[in-house]
Amino acid sequence: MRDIAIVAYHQSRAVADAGACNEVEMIMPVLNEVYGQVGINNAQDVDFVCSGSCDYMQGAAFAFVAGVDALGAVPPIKESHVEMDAAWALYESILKIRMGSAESALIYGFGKSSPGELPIVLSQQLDPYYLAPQWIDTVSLAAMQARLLLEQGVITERDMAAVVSRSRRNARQNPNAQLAGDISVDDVLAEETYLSPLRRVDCCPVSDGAAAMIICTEDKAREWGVPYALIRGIDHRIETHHIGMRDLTDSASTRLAAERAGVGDGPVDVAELYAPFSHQELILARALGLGEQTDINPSGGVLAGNLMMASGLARVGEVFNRIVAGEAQRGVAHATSGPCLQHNLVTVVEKA
Amino acid sequence: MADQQDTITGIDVPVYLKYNFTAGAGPARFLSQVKNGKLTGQRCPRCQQVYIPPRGSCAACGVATEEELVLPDKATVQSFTIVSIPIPNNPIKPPYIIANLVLDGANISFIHLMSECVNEDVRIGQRVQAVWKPEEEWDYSMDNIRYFKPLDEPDVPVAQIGKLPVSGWEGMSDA
Amino acid sequence: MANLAAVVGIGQTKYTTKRDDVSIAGLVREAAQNALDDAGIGWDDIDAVILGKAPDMFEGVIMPEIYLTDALGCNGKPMLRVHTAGSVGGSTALVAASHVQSGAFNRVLTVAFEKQSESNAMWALSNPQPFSTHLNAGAGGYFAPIIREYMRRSNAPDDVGIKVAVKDRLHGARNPLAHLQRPDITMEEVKESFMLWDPIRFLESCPSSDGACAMVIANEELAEQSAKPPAWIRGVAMRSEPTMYAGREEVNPQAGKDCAADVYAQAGITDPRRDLDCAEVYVPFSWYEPMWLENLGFAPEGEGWKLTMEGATSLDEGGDIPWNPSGGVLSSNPIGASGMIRFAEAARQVRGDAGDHQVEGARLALGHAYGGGAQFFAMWVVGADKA
Amino acid sequence: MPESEILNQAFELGYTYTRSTGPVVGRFLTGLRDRKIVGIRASDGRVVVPPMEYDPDTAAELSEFVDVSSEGEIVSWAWVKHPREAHPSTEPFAWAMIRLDGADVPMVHWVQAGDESDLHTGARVRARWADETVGFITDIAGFELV
Repeated sequence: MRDIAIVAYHQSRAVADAGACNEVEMIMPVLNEVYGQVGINNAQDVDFVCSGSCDYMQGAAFAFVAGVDALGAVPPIKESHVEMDAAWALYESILKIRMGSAESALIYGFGKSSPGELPIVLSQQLDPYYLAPQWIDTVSLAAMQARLLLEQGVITERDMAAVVSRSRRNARQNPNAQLAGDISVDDVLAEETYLSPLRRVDCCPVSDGAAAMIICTEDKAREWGVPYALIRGIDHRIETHHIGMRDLTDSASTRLAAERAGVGDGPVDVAELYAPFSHQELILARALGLGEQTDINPSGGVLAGNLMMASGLARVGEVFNRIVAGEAQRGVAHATSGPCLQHNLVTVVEKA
Repeated sequence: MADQQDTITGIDVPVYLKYNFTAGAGPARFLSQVKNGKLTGQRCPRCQQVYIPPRGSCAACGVATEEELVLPDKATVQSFTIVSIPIPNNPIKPPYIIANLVLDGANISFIHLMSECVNEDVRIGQRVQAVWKPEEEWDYSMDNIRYFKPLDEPDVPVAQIGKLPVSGWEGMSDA
Repeated sequence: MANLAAVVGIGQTKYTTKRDDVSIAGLVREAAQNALDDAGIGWDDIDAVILGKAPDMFEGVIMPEIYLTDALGCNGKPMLRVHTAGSVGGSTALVAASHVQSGAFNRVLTVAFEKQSESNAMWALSNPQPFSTHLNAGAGGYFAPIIREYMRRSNAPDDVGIKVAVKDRLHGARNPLAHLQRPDITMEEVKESFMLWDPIRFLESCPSSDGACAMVIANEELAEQSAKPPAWIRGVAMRSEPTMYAGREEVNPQAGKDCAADVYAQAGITDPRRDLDCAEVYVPFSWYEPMWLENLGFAPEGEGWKLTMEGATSLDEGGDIPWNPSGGVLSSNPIGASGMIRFAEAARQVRGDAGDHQVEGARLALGHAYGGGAQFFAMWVVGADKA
Repeated sequence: MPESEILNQAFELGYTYTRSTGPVVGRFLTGLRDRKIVGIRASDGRVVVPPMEYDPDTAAELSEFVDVSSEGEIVSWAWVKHPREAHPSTEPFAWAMIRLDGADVPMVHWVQAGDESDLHTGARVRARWADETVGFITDIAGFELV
């Protein structure tokens, strides 16, 4: 299988409310950045474009159609869209390159979630007969998952607090982060619970923003003459939708995807995990088999800023950034979808 | 009690979500002007085409449209349909005419109502002008224009639709 | 360069106004199970599932793959959800094909569906947005002015749309799965039907249907072993352009022309009318047949309607290039599935498995889907032969 | 170019969906209307509540219904200090995973309790039926501590 090179990545700053900025206005500056990184003009200069978004973030059908307005798609381009996080748009784009119908691809994801009440909006992705009509928000589901882990002794509240503390600390070095600062484990533990057993700081913020990436064949990357990293493996798996049928203290689908993506084939220097709740990072680190030698979420992860529909792609982008900066040789990026980590995608990125 | 024994085969599920929409920067500048009764188009810096209502970018070029120009409220019918069914949540009574209209000086059409006309006489290339609501009812919306009505001007040849200058069709005929 | 792939199983539901006997899961499951049965395989034989549907607002279930995991036997497998507006059924098939053509998977299941009776498509497509004029009278309201412009340009007689409406319903009457069963339909009846969005009459419009369509796509080795003849995927293409931009050609969109040229080049087609045996083309309003005949290169610009009027696209009139032998979107329209139905029906033709609507001796067929304001296109060419 | 105003407008995206249930969901909801809770037996023998239509492991269609108790124990829970508008209770309450007696798999519903300290994993709860049951998941007007 052909290796795929990542040659460019950019994301907007994660903000709680992008204000007077619609989807196309959110996407264009991010695209311009990645065009600039490889020295191209617009989407005409890549062979394929794929995006990820969700209509319900902003409450209007066909959100992705606005995205096309950002591309300069005249003359027409080869373009597709997943109603998922853009990490899956990356997945689709990789298949396109591997089948030989494209040498390069632009991937972007965007979401303006601030107009809605995101945890309630996302309740409508649950079973439409049994759960969605109860309006069970995603934070509450995650809280029940956290309690299982705590009460079964898999993790402690101190472990969760340590995740939060590290995320905020790491985020100080991340200009795109929404939440950054010094908060000690004890500070975290001193905070009152919000949705017990979760504290507010255990939960990711809701952010507006977009992220974009350009990938291509290794030949094309050399032609463009830009630094690049290689995608050595990518796999995703989904689990049963019945929450009660899942072992919520583990992530079987992440474990399987990691195995298929070849996470264990070498040391992992850096990992960016899409863990919207602190305890989920602990589940994921275990499922991915990450140990002490791995720097987890050096960007601060999504606890520091969560670009809905782009955070999964952003994880890959963050790993890419570490590798081209020479800070890591090999990294793992993870993306998730659905309640309590139901669907997970794992990407292995290596130094070229 | 007969009902009680029936098996449930269907349910009504209300799914109502509340959003607080914020207009984008380009559209917001346009809407602020419409509130004052001014139709402000935005020009693409690359292809020079004028968009109204602007949506944030020139969709053809993928670049922001920042230069603004005030357009008259005269337009040309690019095409239209006579609709005989109601629009959900809209009080307009059918039949009504929804026309694709291009304002003078603009290069793209938008849809709006046409009225004060004989439906059978409406045609591609026809000249129309906005009929505004009373000023005190103006808001951040193209609905400030109640509808467009026919103008007593010669039709615009199809090849010229969407290419008229701000000075309009008569201005062009004079020239 | 791409690996060979073929359709080895097809399953559909009977299209109808409301499938009130199944859940959403039950609907997609039925098509998927039918496709597995047709392929002679079981759930364990599927490596990944690719799901497509139009906006989530139709059913009010956000990212429904999350809920449909178990209905499609996906626990522990990859599952991807495609959404490209009305073209989604076609795009989904293409994304599914790429799973195999890339060599990443041996055999995948792809499913597209819409359970439109759960809501009202007109509501979902015309939902008022703040600060916008709320004049969207559904898809018909959008396409009617474009059709009017086509009529002006081509000088086509007024009854071309009526003829297509009759022809596709007569085709649909040969297809037991078609929603509308109107073997007795007449030109007069269509002409007299209610003018919804002038010039579109009620009977010149597609119905609103519940339904799902599924296909199993396999690699060369597995396809060669399949019990029933495979439909080899000979070309795949998609194109997009913005919905609205200054100077956009709406009647004969460039994206459609480019997409067709791309897919024909891959399949070695130089004259589509001659080289193809039939086509399943997304025609939700009758006038889109002559418009797409031109856009897809079956007729010179301005002359598509002549093929229609000559009966060239009619199975019943022994036309040389039948369009929509299944009855098309005019006979069945579960929106999110409609594109995939076109792709699947093209495959049924070249497998020689289309029953009463079989085009005799069909060896090469086009599947076509479009979406949005006719700015998203997806097409494939399938053949009875590998090359 | 002038600065853009911030123009906000609230809107509601809403529809009352008409869902057909199919036999499995319909059976469960019919049970609720009759103030009974029914599960289904999965391929591995476990009793699943609410009943799934398809088995997660074998993908088989499931059809063996099993009556379960409307009483059970809390497997996990989350205390909602500040209920949201859409939530079923205006007072603080808990979402919970509840394993009903006779079932092997917990279902998610809500539990009414005066205070967070009243609840604990393993606590016994029973369904509180709505005054009028119509065949909807909210026919269980939450669970209460036994």
